[in-house]
Amino acid sequence: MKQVEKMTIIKHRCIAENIYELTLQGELVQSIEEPGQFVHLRVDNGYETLIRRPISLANVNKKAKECTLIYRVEGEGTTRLSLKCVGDRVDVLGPLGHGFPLAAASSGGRALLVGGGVGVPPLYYLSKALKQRGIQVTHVLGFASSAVAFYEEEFRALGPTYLASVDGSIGSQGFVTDVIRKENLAADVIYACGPTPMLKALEVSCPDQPLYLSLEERMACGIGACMACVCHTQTDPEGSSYKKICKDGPVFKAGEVVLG
Amino acid sequence: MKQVEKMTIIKHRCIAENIYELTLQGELVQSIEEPGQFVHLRVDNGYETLIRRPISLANVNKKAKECTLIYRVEGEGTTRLSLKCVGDRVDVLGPLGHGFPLAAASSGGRALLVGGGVGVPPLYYLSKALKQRGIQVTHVLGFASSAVAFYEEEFRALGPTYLASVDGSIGSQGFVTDVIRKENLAADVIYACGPTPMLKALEVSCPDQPLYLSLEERMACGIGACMACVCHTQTDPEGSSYKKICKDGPVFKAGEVVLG
Amino acid sequence: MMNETTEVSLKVDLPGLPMKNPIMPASGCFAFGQEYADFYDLNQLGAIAIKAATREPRFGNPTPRVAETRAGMLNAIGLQNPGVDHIMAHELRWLERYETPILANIAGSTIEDYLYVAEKLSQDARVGALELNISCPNVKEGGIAFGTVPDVAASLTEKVKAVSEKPVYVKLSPNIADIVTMAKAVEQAGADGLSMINTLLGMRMDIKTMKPILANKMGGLSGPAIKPVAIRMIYQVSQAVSIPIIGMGGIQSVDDCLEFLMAGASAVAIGTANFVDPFICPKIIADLPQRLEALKLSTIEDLVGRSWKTCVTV
Amino acid sequence: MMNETTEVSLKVDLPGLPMKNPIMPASGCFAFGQEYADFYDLNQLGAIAIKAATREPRFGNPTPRVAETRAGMLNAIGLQNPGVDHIMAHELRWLERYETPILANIAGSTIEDYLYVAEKLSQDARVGALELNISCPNVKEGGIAFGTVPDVAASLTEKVKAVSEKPVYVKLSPNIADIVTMAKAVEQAGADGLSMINTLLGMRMDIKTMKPILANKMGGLSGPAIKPVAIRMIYQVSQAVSIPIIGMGGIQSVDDCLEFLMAGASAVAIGTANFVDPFICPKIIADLPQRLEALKLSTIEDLVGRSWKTCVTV
Ligand SMILES: Cc1cc2nc3c(=O)[nH]c(=O)nc-3n(C[C@H](O)[C@H](O)[C@H](O)COP(=O)(O)OP(=O)(O)OC[C@H]3O[C@@H](n4cnc5c(N)ncnc54)[C@H](O)[C@@H]3O)c2cc1C
Ligand SMILES: Cc1cc2nc3c(=O)[nH]c(=O)nc-3n(C[C@H](O)[C@H](O)[C@H](O)COP(=O)(O)OP(=O)(O)OC[C@H]3O[C@@H](n4cnc5c(N)ncnc54)[C@H](O)[C@@H]3O)c2cc1C
Ligand SMILES: Cc1cc2nc3c(=O)[nH]c(=O)nc-3n(C[C@H](O)[C@H](O)[C@H](O)COP(=O)(O)O)c2cc1C
Ligand SMILES: Cc1cc2nc3c(=O)[nH]c(=O)nc-3n(C[C@H](O)[C@H](O)[C@H](O)COP(=O)(O)O)c2cc1C
Ligand code: FES
Ligand code: FES
Repeated sequence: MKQVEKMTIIKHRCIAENIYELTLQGELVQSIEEPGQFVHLRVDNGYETLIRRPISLANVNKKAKECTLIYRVEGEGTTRLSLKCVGDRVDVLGPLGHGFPLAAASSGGRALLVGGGVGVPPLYYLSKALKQRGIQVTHVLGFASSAVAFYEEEFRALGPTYLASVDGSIGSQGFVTDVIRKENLAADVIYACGPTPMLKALEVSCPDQPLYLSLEERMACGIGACMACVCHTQTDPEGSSYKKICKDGPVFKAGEVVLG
Repeated sequence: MKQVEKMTIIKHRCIAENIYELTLQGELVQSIEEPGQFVHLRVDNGYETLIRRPISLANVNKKAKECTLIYRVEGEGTTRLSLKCVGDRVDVLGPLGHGFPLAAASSGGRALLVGGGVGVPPLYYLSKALKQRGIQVTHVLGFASSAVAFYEEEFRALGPTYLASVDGSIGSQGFVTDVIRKENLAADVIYACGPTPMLKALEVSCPDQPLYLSLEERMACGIGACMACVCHTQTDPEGSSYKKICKDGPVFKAGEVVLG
Repeated sequence: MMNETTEVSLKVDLPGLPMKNPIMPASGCFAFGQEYADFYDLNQLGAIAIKAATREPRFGNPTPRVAETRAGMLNAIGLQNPGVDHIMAHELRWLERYETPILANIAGSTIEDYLYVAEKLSQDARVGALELNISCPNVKEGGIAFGTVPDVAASLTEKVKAVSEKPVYVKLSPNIADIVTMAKAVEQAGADGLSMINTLLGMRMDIKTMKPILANKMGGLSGPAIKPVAIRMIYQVSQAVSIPIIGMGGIQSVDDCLEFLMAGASAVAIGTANFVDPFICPKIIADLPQRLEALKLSTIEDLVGRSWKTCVTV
Repeated sequence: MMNETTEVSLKVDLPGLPMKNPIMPASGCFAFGQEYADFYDLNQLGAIAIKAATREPRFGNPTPRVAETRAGMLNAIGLQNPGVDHIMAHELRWLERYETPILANIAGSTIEDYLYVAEKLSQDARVGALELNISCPNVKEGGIAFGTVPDVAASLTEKVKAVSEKPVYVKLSPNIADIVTMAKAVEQAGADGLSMINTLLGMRMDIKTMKPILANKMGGLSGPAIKPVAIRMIYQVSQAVSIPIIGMGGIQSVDDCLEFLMAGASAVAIGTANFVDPFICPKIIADLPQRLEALKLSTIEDLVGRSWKTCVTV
């Protein structure tokens, strides 16, 4: 059940240039169903940031009632969020949306997790959940540069991890799809989250495996009521059928919806 | 010279029902010229309380670079202000306006200070300044009830102090003018700050002594640029001549301007 | 003075909408209720204004469709909805489980579309009244003209009234110089009530790309930023017409709601605030009784238009 | 691409106003400069728009004249000013010590008043250009009509142009359905530039007294709340006219200022923000060069209308 809760900040630190890791504690954690879901944060009670901000769950510890978010400071909302301290409370609406289907990979099978930039965080929670189910995980993570890269060690602890960066300052120079091609990475299922061009490239270059993509769009309600975040379906790309990224997604099977 | 400074809160406490005493420290204190001046506070950087709030100086300690304000929680701005803690900073514009003319009372003379509600605070600074100049001070302070009364002891330490309250729960029941009449309080000069009806009553009931009144009006700029806070002059009550309360006042000699 | 023992009553009786309290979610900000039913019992609401229905299903505008502004937001949804037939077969069907009266918002690009949708929906027993959206700034095919030219709005109102079996509220656009003339024109044309205000037409640039943030470029401004405009228009219009007004525009708290009633609204709708706090409607409903008591009033009616009504002893 | 060694230039050359940067305080929010001269050297400003001048001295409206709203404020000053003669004899005299070009805002209740003030001020060597305030919502004698009817505004503009020896900017009201028609009408009538936007007409109730806060009841809404409306109108108008626009409405930061330029303004004016931070104008001026550099632009002109201009290589 989604709910609204003032969660308590129990850890908050900068882990790369403009990238923050935020751990929140509260009852809401119990309702989290699967990796790929997100929460919708009200940064403060002010009117500068009137609407909520969607941030993916990067890690969940139900026993401790903790969840971790990893976010990049983009604009006013995330800037204000980054100034919050341990002990402060954050108004959280969640958990929201449908995440990555764990069942798409069967035990003993191989999953490839492909992330770009701040699309990387939900893959960490996903990777942990897959591994727990006995699935072999391989990660391909793309960053703009080494300065903004994060969680390399954490991912390595779960499975083989390849890095790519636009400027070559970390991992191989190029895009995640270059790495997949070069390393000839195969898998029974691919899960991806990152910028739309990356998702599109994956759709084209990996047509054979089941592929799940987590999408982003500017949101208002986050729960399916305002119609801010819709996308066309691939069966009716010009028509009136649609999916809501906040409610039907953010994760869709490749081929289901039109990428923006 | 008026200036803008982020002053540091060094003391902040509730001294009566919804009444707070706030002590700020900063360089700006050096520029304060006289009792009756006020500062214009930006409660926070938010857009809830876009414009500044005018609050009188209730006490000034130049050596310690401290000034004290006493305010009542009225609406959103003062509510937010009341939540600030020691160590927090407040954006202050000031000192502003022209205060009570100390020279209107000569050494050895008698001054009567009449205050009502949150008009009382500036009289404390005034009383201290007068006393320092060798003037005998008598105070008549009106409050709605004992619950919202404050600084009785502080005033008594400076001179005879009479209290009046609307409900009789502290001092005599009635208005400050009743007290003045009943106690036959005379003085060489009267200084007053409080609600307009009180100031009007004083103007009528004390026509013989020099009387100085501190006025209030909703303000925007606080420095004389926006024309929000003007009042008519008594010589031209319907005409175009005017005084700005923020810049020409807030203290005026009785008979100078039309009370709103 | 109110009798000390009188119970405060929140009831508001509007044409077609017998409301147990003056609070309803605003059209387009609550879809057809299902999402909010996850949070609370919709029977708590005074009424529900459902998302605009059009003749055909509409996908609406490309994304991004929303952008944040100071104390407000812009939207350019473009009236996305599954079409009137689907709404009647599914959304209204689902809403049957609640007793809350329904205000059905309707939109169209042509007069024929409006009439088609109005006639159909007004025949639906589950609909209490129609809300004619003549003001959506995001419909390019001519919607804006309905909302800014009194004659055009009046003629549309008259035609809709002729085919409707239910009371008709006309939802006014604030993007206009003289709201009073518009309001009087639609009243004269037979409107049973007014809804005001819809969004103000606005825009934001993305500082990095140097282009508009919204794919549609312009969008409707809603939220606390527009409240003063809404209050002003309701104050003006409520003194000039005798039909009731459903007030909206930036309501975020019970005090905002009181301001609208004092200005002259008979009930209020809450839009953007639902996105900020899904519980906002029941919260405001819960806050109302004590605020009325504090003002020594016993009914909502006592508050309506208090800012301009010559004082009555209560 | 900008040459790495090129210096960023903030200069903007507008009719009658050779500005060293695109920033000026907005009329009515800076009086005649004296109060702000206590804080900084007014020569830093691109220009100064002075408070509206009328033929006779005006006291303006009763108080309270201001009220706060979410991300905005309402004012109903009522064009208080000492009259054109006093302004020329004293305020402009005082301003002589600065080189900053002066935009003289003029207002009136009748056409004759406007012409009288326009002729006088335009002959004053210290005035760079006139700004015709046709939109002040607080002047009841008819001011509003000038601002909402294109023909009336055009005819006034034409007459003012005929008596003025200086360029004339017309300051447009946002309380209108079709700003483009209005802008084109005054352009055709000879306006040398536009100032937009003036305030939106709004209102607030006092929850305790249940009455309007402002003595004048209604007032003009300014501040961040109205920025999206201003940006939208400037975006629309700048594509439809060829005269320059001085943009304003809610600017509080250098980024807000960039948004206005991208929308199509050639320079900007800052109003309400002066009350929040007396140093806001020089602060924004100081912030501009690095923001331009970050966008890889070397002149203000490069930015003007970037949101709609078909991309030019710079
Ligand atoms: C389902 C989902 C999950 C996300 N998960 C993460 C995550 O784990 N880590 C992370 O760093 N970022 C994530 N994002 C992106 C994140 O929401 C935006 O970066 C953030 O909202 C920007 O807010 P701001 O206040 O800093 O920027 P502003 O520019 O001030 O934001 C203004 C408005 O635009 C919206 N907005 C701006 N950029 C984006 C964007 N890229 N996507 C969606 N809305 C945007 C904001 O939500 C807000 O409504 C996610 C987005 C979605 C939709
Ligand atoms: C020169 C001067 C000195 C003052 N000194 C004191 C003092 O020492 N102690 C004290 O408690 N109060 C004082 N006041 C009154 C104080 O400014 C208001 O109570 C305060 O601004 C209310 O702000 P708010 O945000 O709580 O209320 P809100 O209602 O949220 O304020 C909204 C707006 O209205 C203005 N406003 C509301 N009430 C008043 C009022 N009574 N007078 C002026 N503006 C008002 C606010 O400044 C703000 O712009 C003084 C006022 C003036 C003009
Ligand atoms: C996302 C969104 C969608 C809207 N859709 C509609 C609509 O379909 N029909 C309509 O009449 N008004 C629509 N509106 C306008 C609202 O009903 C309301 O009039 C406006 O938002 C002002 O109220 P608020 O400030 O409380 O949001 C929409 C508003 C928003 C924010
Ligand atoms: C207190 C106040 C007084 C104003 N007086 C005038 C005026 O005399 N003439 C005029 O053309 N505009 C006047 N304006 C409008 C401003 O010049 C400006 O157009 C408007 O406030 C929007 O800008 P802002 O949001 O930056 O304040 C006034 C605005 C305020 C807030
Ligand atoms: S954000 Fe409202 S429907 Fe998705
Ligand atoms: S508050 Fe602006 S002139 Fe006094």
